[in-house]
Amino acid sequence: MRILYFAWLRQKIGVAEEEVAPPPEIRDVAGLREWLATRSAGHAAAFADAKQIRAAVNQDFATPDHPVAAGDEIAFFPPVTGG
Amino acid sequence: MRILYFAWLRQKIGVAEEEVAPPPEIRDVAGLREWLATRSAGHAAAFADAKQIRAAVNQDFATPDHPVAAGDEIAFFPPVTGG
Amino acid sequence: MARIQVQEALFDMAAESAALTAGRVDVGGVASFLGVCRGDDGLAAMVLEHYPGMTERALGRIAAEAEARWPLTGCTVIHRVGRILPGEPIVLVLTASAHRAAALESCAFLIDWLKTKAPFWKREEFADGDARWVAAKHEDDAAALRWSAKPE
Amino acid sequence: MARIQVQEALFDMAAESAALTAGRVDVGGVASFLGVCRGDDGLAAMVLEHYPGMTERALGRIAAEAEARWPLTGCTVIHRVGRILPGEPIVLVLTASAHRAAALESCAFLIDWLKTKAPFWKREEFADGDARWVAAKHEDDAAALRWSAKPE
Repeated sequence: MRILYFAWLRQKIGVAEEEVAPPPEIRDVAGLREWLATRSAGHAAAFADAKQIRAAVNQDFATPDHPVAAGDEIAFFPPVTGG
Repeated sequence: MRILYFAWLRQKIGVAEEEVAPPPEIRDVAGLREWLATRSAGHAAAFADAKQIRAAVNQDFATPDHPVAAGDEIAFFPPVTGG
Repeated sequence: MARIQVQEALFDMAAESAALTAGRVDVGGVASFLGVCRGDDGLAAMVLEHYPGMTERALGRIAAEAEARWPLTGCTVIHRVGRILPGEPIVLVLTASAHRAAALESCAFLIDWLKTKAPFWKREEFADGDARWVAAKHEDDAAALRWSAKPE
Repeated sequence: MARIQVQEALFDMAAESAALTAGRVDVGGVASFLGVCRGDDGLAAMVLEHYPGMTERALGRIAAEAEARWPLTGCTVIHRVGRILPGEPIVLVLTASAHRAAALESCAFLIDWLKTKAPFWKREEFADGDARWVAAKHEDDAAALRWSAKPE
């Protein structure tokens, strides 16, 4: 499972992407986010306020209950600010 | 009093402008329009349908009851179609 | 103060847009509308007549109304007259503001009002030699009326 | 099919607009919105980050939604990324249609949706060395929500 981070999540975590293999009980975006938060102090800081975090699964915006599976590309980022 | 005609009014009347001196009882745009209509067959044809005619007095749109006076520049034309 | 131009010549949209942002850093958005001559029904050319003097005055008033209703940093209206071929531009409206909503709304307002409140008349010339004056559209009056109340 | 570009380079607004009318006579209006970097509070530069791959996909979907809602003859969205200076353009949206209302409304729709549905993030860098990520605006969400129902 490929995880991408953007904007201040990337800065707090210190990497733009990482390969992870979460345990099988991690089945959705919210579960993955909570599991990732335990990986380092940087991860914990980045994921501290879930309300400020959006996600995409395979390059489509995804809600917290969206399923995740091995092979997916999953991105976490703040609310978008383009335009 | 300087009278200007535009678009199909100009074509029907055959001139783009003329100097006129209407009698003193002609006091507003509607009266002037009716008086001008008597000047020639072309004028009569141009002014036949009052609903299709708009006017300006001294380069501002004017309603039929707008006063007119010697020295004014008065224009008659169809509804505008710019843009 | 808006820039108002009535001219036969083509205009340079990019230069007009750039002029609204040149040398300043308070512009957040520039909205524009370019009206183009369609070639419906075998149209060969559109001939635009106007009322010199009143046209500039009317366009200036419409632009001043936009500037009173929205916080604009700049506003440009260029309307061509004379003979215009299908595919050629007829009118350009540009509005600049710190915020996009003001630019977008005032641009729509300007083109709607211009269609019903500026003394231009279009004559269509067709390939077969026919010609006719374009009739005013009820939908244009309706579009202009949308703006009769002040925006929220 | 809309033209979607994500690039660091500046773009040529007049060429993009001309491309929507070139060789055709069915376009009656081209609406555009140019988003420009403001220099508020001593801003030195805006740095735009995006999600390569998803960005183009998201912009393509937003443009397809506009094309489904309005009868457009063309649609172009160009969004810059990287370092952008005050006064420089950030984004260009162009829509072309036979009728002006479709062009104007779809242009406003595209910029509103783009602000809330495309993966871009802005970081502001200030002259004094400070830097901060721009927070999403509630007013942008409200603007995007305006379009959640189909237009009449």
